[in-house]
Amino acid sequence: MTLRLLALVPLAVGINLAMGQIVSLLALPVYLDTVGTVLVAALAGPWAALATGLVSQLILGLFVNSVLLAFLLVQLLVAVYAGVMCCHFRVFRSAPRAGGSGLVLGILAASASWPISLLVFGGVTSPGVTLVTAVLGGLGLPLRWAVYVASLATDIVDKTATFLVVYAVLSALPGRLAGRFPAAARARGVAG
Amino acid sequence: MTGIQLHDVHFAYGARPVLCGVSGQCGPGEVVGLTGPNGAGKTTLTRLLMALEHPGAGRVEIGGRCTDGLGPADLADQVGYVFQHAGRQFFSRTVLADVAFGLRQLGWTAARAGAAANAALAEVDATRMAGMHPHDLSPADHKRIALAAALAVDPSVLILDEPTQGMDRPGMLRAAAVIRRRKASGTAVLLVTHDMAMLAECADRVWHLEEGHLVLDAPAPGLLRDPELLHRHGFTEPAQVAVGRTAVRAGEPAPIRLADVVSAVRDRLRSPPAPTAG
Amino acid sequence: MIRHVEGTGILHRIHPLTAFGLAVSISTSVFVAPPPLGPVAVLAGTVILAVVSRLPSALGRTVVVSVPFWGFLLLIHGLLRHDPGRAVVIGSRVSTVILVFAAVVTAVQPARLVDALAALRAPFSVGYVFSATLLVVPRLRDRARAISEAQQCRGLRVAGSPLGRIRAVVPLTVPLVLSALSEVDERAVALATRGVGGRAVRTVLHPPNAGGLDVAMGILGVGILVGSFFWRVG
Amino acid sequence: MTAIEVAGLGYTHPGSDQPALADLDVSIPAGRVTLVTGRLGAGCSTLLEILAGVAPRLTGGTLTGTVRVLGVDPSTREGGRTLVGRVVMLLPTPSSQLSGMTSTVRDEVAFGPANLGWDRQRIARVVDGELDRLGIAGLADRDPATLSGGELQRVILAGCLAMEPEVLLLDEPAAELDPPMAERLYALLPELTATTVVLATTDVDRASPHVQEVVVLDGGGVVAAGSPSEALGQEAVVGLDAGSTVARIVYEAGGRGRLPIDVAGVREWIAS
Repeated sequence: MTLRLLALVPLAVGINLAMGQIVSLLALPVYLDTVGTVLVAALAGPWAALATGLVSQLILGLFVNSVLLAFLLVQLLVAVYAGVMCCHFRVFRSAPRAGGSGLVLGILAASASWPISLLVFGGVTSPGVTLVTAVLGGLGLPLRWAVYVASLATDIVDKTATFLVVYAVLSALPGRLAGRFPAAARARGVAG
Repeated sequence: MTGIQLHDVHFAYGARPVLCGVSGQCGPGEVVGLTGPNGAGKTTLTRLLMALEHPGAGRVEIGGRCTDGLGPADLADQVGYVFQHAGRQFFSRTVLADVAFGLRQLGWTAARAGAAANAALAEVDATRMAGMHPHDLSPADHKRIALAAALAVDPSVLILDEPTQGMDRPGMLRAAAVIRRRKASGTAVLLVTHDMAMLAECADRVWHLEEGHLVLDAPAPGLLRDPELLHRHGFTEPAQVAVGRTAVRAGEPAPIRLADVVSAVRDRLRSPPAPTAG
Repeated sequence: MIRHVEGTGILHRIHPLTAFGLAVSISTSVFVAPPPLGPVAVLAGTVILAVVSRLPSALGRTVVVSVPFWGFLLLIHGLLRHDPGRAVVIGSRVSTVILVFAAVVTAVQPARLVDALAALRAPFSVGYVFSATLLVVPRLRDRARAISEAQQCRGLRVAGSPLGRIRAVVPLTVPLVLSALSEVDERAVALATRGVGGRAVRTVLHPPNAGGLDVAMGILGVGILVGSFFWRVG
Repeated sequence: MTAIEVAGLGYTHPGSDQPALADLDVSIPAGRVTLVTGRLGAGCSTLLEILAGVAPRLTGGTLTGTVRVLGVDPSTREGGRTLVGRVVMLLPTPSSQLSGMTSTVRDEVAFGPANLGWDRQRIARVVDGELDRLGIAGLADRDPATLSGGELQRVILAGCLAMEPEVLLLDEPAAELDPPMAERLYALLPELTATTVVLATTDVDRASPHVQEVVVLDGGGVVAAGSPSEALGQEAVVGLDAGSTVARIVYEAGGRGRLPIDVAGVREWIAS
């Protein structure tokens, strides 16, 4: 690991964890807690993104709420997906492309977290999602489908928003920083 | 009465008192320098003025309004605030767009906001930066751009937290000239600074805070000319005042502003005074 | 975030890695032990461990996090699916994991954990990323707050219509991310200049040592795991 | 004896098309305190980053010309490794230099020496020495994350000095300090007689009484070098509006030639 990657990973994790501050101030129904991971995928590639996802989830799990440790695999999935999409598909070339990739990731992430929420936590995750689950369950939907629908809805919105925020950051990247992260230009499809 | 008025303001973070009965006023066309050691309560006082905090007791009035029940966005059309870490507020791709952002938030049209932003950038001599990315600039230029953003609203009150930190002397003099012009057109300015040379350039009065108490509210020139008073409050005399003193006759008040010191020295070089006895 | 609290209890005195090993073993046992009695018993045991180790803040934290969780469990499984027993099983498992990790993280000072890892010849990057992150997270949270204040002073409104709030995302997030990224080089330079990346093997300043208490806690950890396994199969 | 020798140095930052330094020649004597100054953007910080070996190896950019620090080229991987711990740099922002890996000030100061692999007795000895020298022995058991900016900057400086570097590079070290604290930091520098100290700052009025040599940069090259009164008193330097306020006042008042840089100098100047 180079010193710059060593310095980048803690800051990216910090971004992941500080996003909660902003969305709760704005009372928006998203987490945006993978912005740092996706951003690192665009700036420094899949391996750095994987390290960011791993450290994020471990820190969250140890210092915030250890049930989040169960969702480690989902964070790693986000990192791998974002890394591959940035390296090979230039997903940050335009806003619709970024949003679309986020939407697909939302479906994947919801499908990956579904069995964990259901089997380990009996369908109870974050309060908002659980409320939707309870309402759907009350309407007669079987629990497993209620959990899936609720997490699908939130994950699609969240991951689409995440990719759009990263798109906004990359297109606002000043020349001084862009020159220091050559991979960013590739992810935006403007060079290389 | 507009400007800034503090009536026996108390504030505490939890059980720790930060401001203990601070009173004072800074009227239109007046520049007050706020000084004090780190932790004396300077930043807290500016946060109260911007309605980011509200006093535990007493009243804070700014631009003719009491801050009770108001939030920072409510004051944005009357009060311009430059934060100490000014570089952290920028997010646009150009300096011009970032300066115009605040104006657009106040509901100005794009054309009006653009014109005001351009005028404000010209006022701080930063027109050449209008098309640049704010994050490609130095911290000193961030201060300059943030000052332009605060001026663009044409506020009746300006609050500047360390506006010259990281600047070299030409930058400091440029900022001081902007503040003097705004003062002349009736703006009340609160200038939080450690920079004695900056106070010499543009402050009318100095408020000195120590451990939450306003221990000094004095005219700035008098303070700057009094080495003993400066020393008692932990200040060092700016070099220009010392030079000014050598240039004038004994008993005459020493010039304070750099330009006045220069002319005093020039006069002295032209017509050396007769040697004084003793 | 859970913060380390000074103390002299059992978990404070043992080797940091013994403490984490115990947490992993208890967390595994609560899923291995046969429901419904097994998880409840493990939870009860963990509460006793936290009380004996004098970690009231970890207990408090667990209660705060667990109460809404149990509420929803009882709503979904008790009221909607008429199976309150399942709610108790899932709730006990989750509360055990929350409590045991909260207890260990409260008792083990991060710097001690880093030293313990370094003494085992873990790469420098592991300890650094872990501790640098702990330092950076609260700072970036403070900065997010400072940025939101700065933008509000420029007239940005953070409450009101959904559209307005969505628009506010960019002026709040982009400065945060850009300021974090512009710190990358600074932090890398600071590391290089303080001797990271040289040829030497880093000296561990306070290598933690393991004693009799660690042996006892190790036996306890293995015992719980083995015991719950045989309870399940037998 | 020279510690640092730079010839024909050019450097361009990554993502920029303007060179920050162009055809710069300078030599810095060993064991003395040298002030590198100029207007903002003159390239003083960039020069320090190159001397420390972090530019371009770590931060990118392109470098031309030759650089020798303690006889070694810091821009090569091998040279950089040789200079680890021998050349140390203090940055303007204390918070981004904090390691985070320690829970006490004492251990934070020991961070650098520990990275050099010194034994624990030697580390304890130098750490105690530096805590005393910087007057922060009273903070030794505090958690560094709870310190103020000024306290923290002294802790980081102690950490740099504890590595017993041969070259100490200081980039605007007082940027976040209040004036009395800045004064104390500069006043400490002449005491570091075993070390070559290079201080880059625009805060010339406060720093210049404590330095022995001055190099003035402009437009990426050297405009003047010599003792403080020689270099800072040159008309060409004062005309740039870089350097001493006192000299600038006399210059604007019509003074020409060699200008005084302090108040005592002005008295003599007026008297003559």
